[in-house]
Amino acid sequence: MALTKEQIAQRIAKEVKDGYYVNLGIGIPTLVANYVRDDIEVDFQSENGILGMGPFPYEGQEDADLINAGKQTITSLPGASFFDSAMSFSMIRGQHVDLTILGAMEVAQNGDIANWKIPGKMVKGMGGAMDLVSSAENIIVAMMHTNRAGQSKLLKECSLPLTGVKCVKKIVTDLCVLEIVDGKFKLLERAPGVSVDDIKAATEGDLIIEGDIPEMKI
Amino acid sequence: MALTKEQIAQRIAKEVKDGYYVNLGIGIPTLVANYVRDDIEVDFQSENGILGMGPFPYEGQEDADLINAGKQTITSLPGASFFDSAMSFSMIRGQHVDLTILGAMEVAQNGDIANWKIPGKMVKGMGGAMDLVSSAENIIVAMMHTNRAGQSKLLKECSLPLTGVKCVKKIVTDLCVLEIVDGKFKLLERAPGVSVDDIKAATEGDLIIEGDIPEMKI
Amino acid sequence: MITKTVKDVHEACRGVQDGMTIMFGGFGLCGIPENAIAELDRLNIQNLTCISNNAGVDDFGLGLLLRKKQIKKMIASYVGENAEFERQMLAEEMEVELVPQGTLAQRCQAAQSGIPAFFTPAGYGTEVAEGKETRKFGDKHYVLEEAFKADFSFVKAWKGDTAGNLIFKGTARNFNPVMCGAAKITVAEVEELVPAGELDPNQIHIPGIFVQRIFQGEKFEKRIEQLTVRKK
Amino acid sequence: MITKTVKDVHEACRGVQDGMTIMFGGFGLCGIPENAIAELDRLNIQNLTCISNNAGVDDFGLGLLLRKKQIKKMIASYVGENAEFERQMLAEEMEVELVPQGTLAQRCQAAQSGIPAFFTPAGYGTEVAEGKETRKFGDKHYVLEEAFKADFSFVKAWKGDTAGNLIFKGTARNFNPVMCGAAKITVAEVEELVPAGELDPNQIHIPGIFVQRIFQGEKFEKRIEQLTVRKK
Repeated sequence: MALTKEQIAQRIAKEVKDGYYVNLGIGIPTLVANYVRDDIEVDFQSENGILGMGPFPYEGQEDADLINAGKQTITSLPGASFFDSAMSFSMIRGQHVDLTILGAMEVAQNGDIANWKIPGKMVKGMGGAMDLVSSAENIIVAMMHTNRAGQSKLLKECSLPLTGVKCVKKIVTDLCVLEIVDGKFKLLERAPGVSVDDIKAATEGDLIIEGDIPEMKI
Repeated sequence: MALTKEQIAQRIAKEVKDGYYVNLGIGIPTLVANYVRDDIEVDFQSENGILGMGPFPYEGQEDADLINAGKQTITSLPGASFFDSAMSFSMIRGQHVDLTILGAMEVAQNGDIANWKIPGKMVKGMGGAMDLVSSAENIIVAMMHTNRAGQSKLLKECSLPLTGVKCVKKIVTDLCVLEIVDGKFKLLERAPGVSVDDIKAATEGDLIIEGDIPEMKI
Repeated sequence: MITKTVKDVHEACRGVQDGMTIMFGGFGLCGIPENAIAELDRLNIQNLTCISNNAGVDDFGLGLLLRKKQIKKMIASYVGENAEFERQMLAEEMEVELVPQGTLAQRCQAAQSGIPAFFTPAGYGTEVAEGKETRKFGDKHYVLEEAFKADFSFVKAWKGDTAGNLIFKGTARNFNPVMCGAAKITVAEVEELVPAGELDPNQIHIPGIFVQRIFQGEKFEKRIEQLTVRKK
Repeated sequence: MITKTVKDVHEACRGVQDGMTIMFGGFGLCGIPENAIAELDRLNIQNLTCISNNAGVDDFGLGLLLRKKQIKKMIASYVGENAEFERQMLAEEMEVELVPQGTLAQRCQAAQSGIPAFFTPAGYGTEVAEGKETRKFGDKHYVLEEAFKADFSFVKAWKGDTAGNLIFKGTARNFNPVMCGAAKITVAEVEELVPAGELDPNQIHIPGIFVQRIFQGEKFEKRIEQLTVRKK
């Protein structure tokens, strides 16, 4: 069975290691924070200017001066710091952030990503995504395998305006975990109950399928 | 009679206006702070990281963590701020400092200045001088008119390695006040008792002398 | 004695004219110069080029100026919260330049710092880099980006003093510090204005040299865009 | 649990090797990483390239490493306080690259920020610009300067916490913040080390993400270079 968004977040959380500084994009990535093992120490950075982001505040304790990049009210944890936007992107551009998790509209098999614009239809802007994907050494994309029309979001080439080139390393979708290897999507894990054929059918890009593909553990 | 170094500083102090942010170089410029009228408000910036620099501390109240760019112990005034070297030069490069006063070994009649190196003999480094002279819109040079060997320091062309090109606006020496106009030294004021001929004799560069040159008031 | 303190927002905005380029601090509705925006709305200043990370929401922040079509061109990184914005943009009633967020911050800081241009990896290989010089340093490609030029910069701080020194609070800091001194005139509105000397010089985020006018804002609504809470 | 706190200066310096490029915070003797310098002296690390605004005095600061000829190349802006330095430089026993002070700071901050190069007016028309690209923006000329690359960065702060957050004091701040995160490994020595959570997140000068190792220095001599006082 395909994963829920919560389960995608849960699977990605296993990629987060002790001592990591992590930037979480809006949407599914935000949920990852809920599933990180509590015996490791992870600092969440939000590009609007906080390192050491904590959970949502208790009712009535929200502070308009304390939000994340998704404009949601948040809290800060002990050891947190606040800073301006230039310093925030010093962290990002300077490759001090260890892991970036973000959503996408399309990912190409060479690692290109598109997630900020549908010409003539939707233009929300790139926010910090272009800085993040052009700088991060470790990028995981969290997204549904197909769009609402049922079309594959894992393509030979992106059709939408790019956010970044050859930058995505790993993709976790509702169907599987993939890695970009030699300009193709290498299948690493299947969602429980999802077959290799299901994944093939839902993927427009070229897949590398070697040996038995294990079911993922969540 | 030629001015003393204290008197050069005293004359320059009259160029400092209400509300100015001023950067003072090492040597004669440092003395300028002592002569600024006390009915105007002036903030002194020191490029090592303070705005709102005050006088030397009282004996026993010196703080090793509070110095100026000349490495002298100082104090801070109400309204002062401390900052890092990058921000300090944001102030300088970004032209937020209104007036820069610094010393020189040579000044040329086109406004070139040399003050950091005598090849093979003396190399102290430029410190912040190159940033200051390339950025400041209002630069006054404070120096003796001639060097220890009696040679003019106001030249047709600098002979020493340059600190900056076409940047000096005004020069106050022990003999006179000069302004750079159309690639020449325009004589504005004489030191009390110093004649125009004395100044001509001590100046290698081309002078512009128009009408009666008044004695300066200190 | 020259003073930076102005009486109110009317005085703070004197000199703002039609056709100017103006920077606005804030991220979403967090840390925006509410009082200055309201005044520009009242004054009905036209044909503005606005540099701001976001464009407010339909009825608050820069959305107020959008509603009255006071904005000729918007330079921003993310505008997804504002339906009227998207409509004006897609209908080409307004010019829009979308800039990666880090590049936006750095182009402001470059203006503040007298750096005319710098290289950044953001946007390489995308339409953001079109028409711009690119260059390889090491094994990576970069895009040359230039400093912004602006007439006014409106920022909002938590505390300020009469010397213009500013302290920001929490994530309301965001773009405010990098816009100080990045325009010809920087106007700061603060929640609390104190006499020079009351703020610890070691804790000042923006020294007064970057600020030309300062005033205590009459009112700060501080609207929350996305209220998210946990149950106790 | 990964911890940034190291026991002492010995542990803090592990991995430093002959031939490395190292940044040192401080301006004159103010805010220098005294404990790290003393340790590099004890370890007798050779052939160092040092990036530091100054070169210490004959018997303190980087002067200690100069005395033992541990420095192959010095990158600095002002070295006038050190007679042995001038001797080694004029005798060509040591390589020296003199850099305008603001450019030095900006080249560090560029390294910290992932900016490979930027334009600055400093040094245009002088020997500093020789061999470098220059370009006109508006009516002014600028020089293209590149970010530094370094193996270690040693900085000194006033207070720090176990998350690596730093607060500096007075003008001992200077080059320390801009060198944090500008090298592969940043080592901070602090006068007072406290548990994470004790410092106000709004007053942190350098967030812990830029710091890999932190320790409380055993002793800070804080020598004054030019004692200047007024009589009471």
